[in-house]
Amino acid sequence: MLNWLKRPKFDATVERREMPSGLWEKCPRCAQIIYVKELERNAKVCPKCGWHHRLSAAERLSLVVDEGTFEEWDGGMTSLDPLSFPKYAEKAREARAQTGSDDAVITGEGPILDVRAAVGAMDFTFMGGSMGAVVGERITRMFERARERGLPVITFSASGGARMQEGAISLMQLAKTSAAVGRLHDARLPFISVLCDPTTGGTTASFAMLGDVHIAEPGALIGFAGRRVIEQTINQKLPDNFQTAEFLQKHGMIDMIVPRTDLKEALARLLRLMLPHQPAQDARERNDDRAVAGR
Amino acid sequence: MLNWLKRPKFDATVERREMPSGLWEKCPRCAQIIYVKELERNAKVCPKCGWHHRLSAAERLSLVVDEGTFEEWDGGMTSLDPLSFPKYAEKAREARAQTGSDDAVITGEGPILDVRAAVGAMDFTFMGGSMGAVVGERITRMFERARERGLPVITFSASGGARMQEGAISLMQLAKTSAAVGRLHDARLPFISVLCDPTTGGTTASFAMLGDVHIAEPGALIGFAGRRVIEQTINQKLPDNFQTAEFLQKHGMIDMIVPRTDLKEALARLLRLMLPHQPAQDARERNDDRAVAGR
Amino acid sequence: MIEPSLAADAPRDEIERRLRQTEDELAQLSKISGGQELDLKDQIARLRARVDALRAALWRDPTPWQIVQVARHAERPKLPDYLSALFSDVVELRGDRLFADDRAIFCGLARFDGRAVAVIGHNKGKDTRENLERRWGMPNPDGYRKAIRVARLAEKIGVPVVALVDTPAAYPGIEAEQRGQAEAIARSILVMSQLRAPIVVAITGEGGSGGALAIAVGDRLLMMQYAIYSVIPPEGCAAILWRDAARKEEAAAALRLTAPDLLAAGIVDEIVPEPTGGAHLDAPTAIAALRDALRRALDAVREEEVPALLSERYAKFRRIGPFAG
Amino acid sequence: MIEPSLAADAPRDEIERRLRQTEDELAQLSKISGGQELDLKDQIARLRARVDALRAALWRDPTPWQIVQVARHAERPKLPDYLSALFSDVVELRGDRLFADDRAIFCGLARFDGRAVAVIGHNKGKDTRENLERRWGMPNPDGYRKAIRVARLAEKIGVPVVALVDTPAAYPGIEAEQRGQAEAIARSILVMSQLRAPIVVAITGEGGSGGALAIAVGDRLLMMQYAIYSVIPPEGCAAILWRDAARKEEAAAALRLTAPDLLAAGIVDEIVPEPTGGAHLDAPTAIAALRDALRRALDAVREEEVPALLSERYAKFRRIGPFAG
Ligand SMILES: [Zn+2]
Ligand SMILES: [Zn+2]
Repeated sequence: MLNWLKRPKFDATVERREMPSGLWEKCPRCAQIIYVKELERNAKVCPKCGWHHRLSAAERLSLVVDEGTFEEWDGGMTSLDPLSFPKYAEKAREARAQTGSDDAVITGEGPILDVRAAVGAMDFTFMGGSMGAVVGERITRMFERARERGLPVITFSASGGARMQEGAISLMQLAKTSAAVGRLHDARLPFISVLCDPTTGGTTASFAMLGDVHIAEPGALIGFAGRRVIEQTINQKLPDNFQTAEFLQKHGMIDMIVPRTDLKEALARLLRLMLPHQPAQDARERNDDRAVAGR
Repeated sequence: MLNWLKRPKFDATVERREMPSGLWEKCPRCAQIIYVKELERNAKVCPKCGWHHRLSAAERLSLVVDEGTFEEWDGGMTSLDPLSFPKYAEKAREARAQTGSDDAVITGEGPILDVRAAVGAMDFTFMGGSMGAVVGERITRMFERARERGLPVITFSASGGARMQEGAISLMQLAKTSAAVGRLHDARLPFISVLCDPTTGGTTASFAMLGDVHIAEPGALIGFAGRRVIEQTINQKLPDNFQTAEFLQKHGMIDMIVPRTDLKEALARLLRLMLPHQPAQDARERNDDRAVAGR
Repeated sequence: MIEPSLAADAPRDEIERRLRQTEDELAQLSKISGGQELDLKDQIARLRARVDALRAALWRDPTPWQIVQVARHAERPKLPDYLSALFSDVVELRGDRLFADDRAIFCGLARFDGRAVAVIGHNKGKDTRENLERRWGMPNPDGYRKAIRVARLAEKIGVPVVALVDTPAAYPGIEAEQRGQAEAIARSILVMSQLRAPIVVAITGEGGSGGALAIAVGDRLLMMQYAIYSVIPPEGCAAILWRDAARKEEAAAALRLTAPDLLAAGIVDEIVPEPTGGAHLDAPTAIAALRDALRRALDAVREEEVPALLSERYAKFRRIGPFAG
Repeated sequence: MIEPSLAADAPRDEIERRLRQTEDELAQLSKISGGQELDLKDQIARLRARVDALRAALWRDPTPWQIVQVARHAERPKLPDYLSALFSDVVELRGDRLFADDRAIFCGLARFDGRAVAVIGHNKGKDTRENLERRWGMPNPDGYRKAIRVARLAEKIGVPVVALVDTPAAYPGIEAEQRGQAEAIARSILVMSQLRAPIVVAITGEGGSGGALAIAVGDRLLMMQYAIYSVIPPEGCAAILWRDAARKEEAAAALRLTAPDLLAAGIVDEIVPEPTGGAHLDAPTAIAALRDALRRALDAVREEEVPALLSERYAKFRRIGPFAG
């Protein structure tokens, strides 16, 4: 029997970004030519080399949230240009047009194998997943609402850091989101942070590194300072595995590295363990549930 | 004007161990011959090389507690021999006779430059300052009583670790004393741990490493595992400064290294800072106090 | 005499060899008997009796040193055996969020009897590669700091901690001292003593000094019948006491490190029975006994309110330590 | 025109050189005047006017980039200057109790106006040796972890935290990444946001991104008039935006990193005035101004109950960040 998790379909309920045109695509890691439909069927994990291709926020949500159940929170928020920063308004407009998203994060509620959770997914394709006022506000509201409603939180980070174009305002989003995480912890609600490729800068230095459990995707780039800045500062080459998920795990920062195809099940298992009043469910029961509910 | 702190006298109110016979002594570090009275006048800091010679618990207390004010707690407790351990009863008897102490620690209350505090001083000359049931019980009672009376605690550790001859009972003293420290912290009372030469093994792995502030004497040996055990395990020589106070400070474990002659003043200053409802006192006032009180 | 060729003072490994041989014969015979319906009852009964007698011979009035050897036995069940047999839905949590992921201590979430718990345990290896990676189950400071982190998570989410203790000692290495081995052990002891979640500890093999105690402060302390718990390894004790590590048998006896000794001293709450000769001779039976004991202990501590739990936990350690005067 | 030989667009360092020269002359003249009772009043007044004019010239409508240069000025007052001038009974507390003592962050207890406070601050060096040891005030993870430890101590003993911010950035090094630079900054932000003690922060020089923010979450945020606070150094911003670090002046302007910008954005609560041209030209005046501001801020936050303090602290950061929709 095929495990449906190994063949996730993207959810039509969440707005979806088009794939690059054409039926074939070149894997940026192994350089093999892959049939795009095959890549999509495999949750965008390269069938040749296992490389986890980047996902949009919508794709991400469709992979983990039970089909057809995602309820978006705080949609329709878009960035202002509080500093009148050169070209920012234009760039943001373009990003909205290209991605079809309001900004670099989607937040909302959706069950994961029937466990209710607040979920936030960042989108690296939207201005490098940078965190400005909109991202900070949506993430913060998500933590606050989860706390009010007694929900656990899962974030999928994919971000180059704070959004330079909003200056110190973007820096303050680190404080805002981290403080909101602190309040969720106080309410004894679980927070699982999934660090996707790439998660760097201010995003890593705030909510993304404050989970009860840290999951990373294989090979994901995770770090604080940029590679080039470090090389310039210390004037030496960095090791190859530097700032990979595997490097961070060795250094105590990551609990598990989970292949994308196993992620949904891993999240549901963890959530059930961390919400001790949720009943345990073994895989067979879950499959039965799915068969009955037809989701 | 001579700073009286630089010329501390040992306090006659605390029972006092005799110096090795003779007027002259050889410094174990610089090998110079020192006039014993000079060494004593200098708080047993070698006037040639600065080496901090080991002190008995009584000498230690007389150096820091205001003269004539120390009130001992829980005196008269002596060790049983719960395991009927080979030669333990005999060794303990000898240690009591030689040191004139009940066991390897003295605890009690005594103001330090007029700041009330609970104070415990270990005695390395009593069976290597090892912590068995008596040491564990006295330390624990001291933390408990300090908590009841709202006093800060200062410990002076000098110990090879748990007392082997009491088997797992001595190991449990680590848990007992550490739990008592935890309760003092909960009561928001300060705990200053002064690590003296040597502090190793189970003593380091319990109350002595749980202070709000860690002070060490210069050059003091502080560590967990014994040098030889480490050398045998890793099969290599250890660096010279390994497990010195300076080494530990570099590695983040020690707040300050304070020469013995400055210790009393440093402790009083810290206590006043950490008991914010205690008034500040500058040095002049303190000297005036002393002059008036004649202590 | 079942085994006439075996001398009364035959060495341990010789008895063990024969025992295994007889067990193999017995297994083969039982298989043949079951498959082919032959009547081999008598022969099987004879072999079975021989097995029992050999085990008993192996284990007639064991000395403390023999118990030390069983506690350290290479084939004694280890953390992975308990994990797979006693727990389901095991999710390992790695890293101290400070410096490293110490492989000598396992931490995770799992289900015991279907209910969520946090598991913390020393993780000895099965082979040389694993033993090197895990330093023979001897933790570095990072290991205790990971344990503290996961214990605090258990506290947050409201699940009990199950700690499985099996370590020769805290790792005596340069880096361990550099990163504060003593501080990490002390901090772990303090945190566990105040953790607002139930903690059940089982010493399954070696309870080696501070390295064991760091994760052995809890509400119930179970101890496998042939586990040991000691302030110092017998070899180290002998070396200090008599300047002769070879007198480890004497030291093992002097240290009172067996389960009955520790029960008598009020340190251990319950002894978990092992099969004759030790858990390595019949792991499933030993593991099942631990399951029963853990179940009872967890049921008991889950019933209690946190403040009562904390007072009793404090009192438990508070009263250990006899003195005169 | 006081200084006819000085062109209107004379470079900064030329004006500074002349200013110092005139100041020296003035000092010498004043000394002579005082000692020998000569009437040099006119001459002194002339020199004094020239000094003021030079300063004003130096500081006529400074560009953001000029302010960046002042904020980074080698002779700008640094932590040790503030420590010795504003605090008494200073006791340094060292080490994170985990790995190291980061010299790029100072922590300690001290008295301000006679009352105990904890002090946390970036610690730039005065010379090459100090700068190497302190990584030019750029902290490693150990620095933030020390700050967390000392902040928790302040919380325990019930004294406010005074944080003095002056760092180019978190240190971009291999070891910093290995030991979790991101985790340490995030944790420090979280801890400070929930610390049950008042926190007053002053940005005295460079407020460099995450390395600054880690110790800049508090109840009051003061900012010296010519300090900067930015999400990225102008050079880095220019390199990313225009692939040309030389366009740092433009970037400095675009980033809105000056005190008035940050006051307008609701990030900074109060600007602490500096002498014309910057604190390095008259350190005592600058330090005295910070004393006044700190005093007012501490008096205000000490009055508040902890729960109110925490709600307001949360709300303060909560409201930063304008958006549409
Ligand atoms: Zn590929
Ligand atoms: Zn000497």
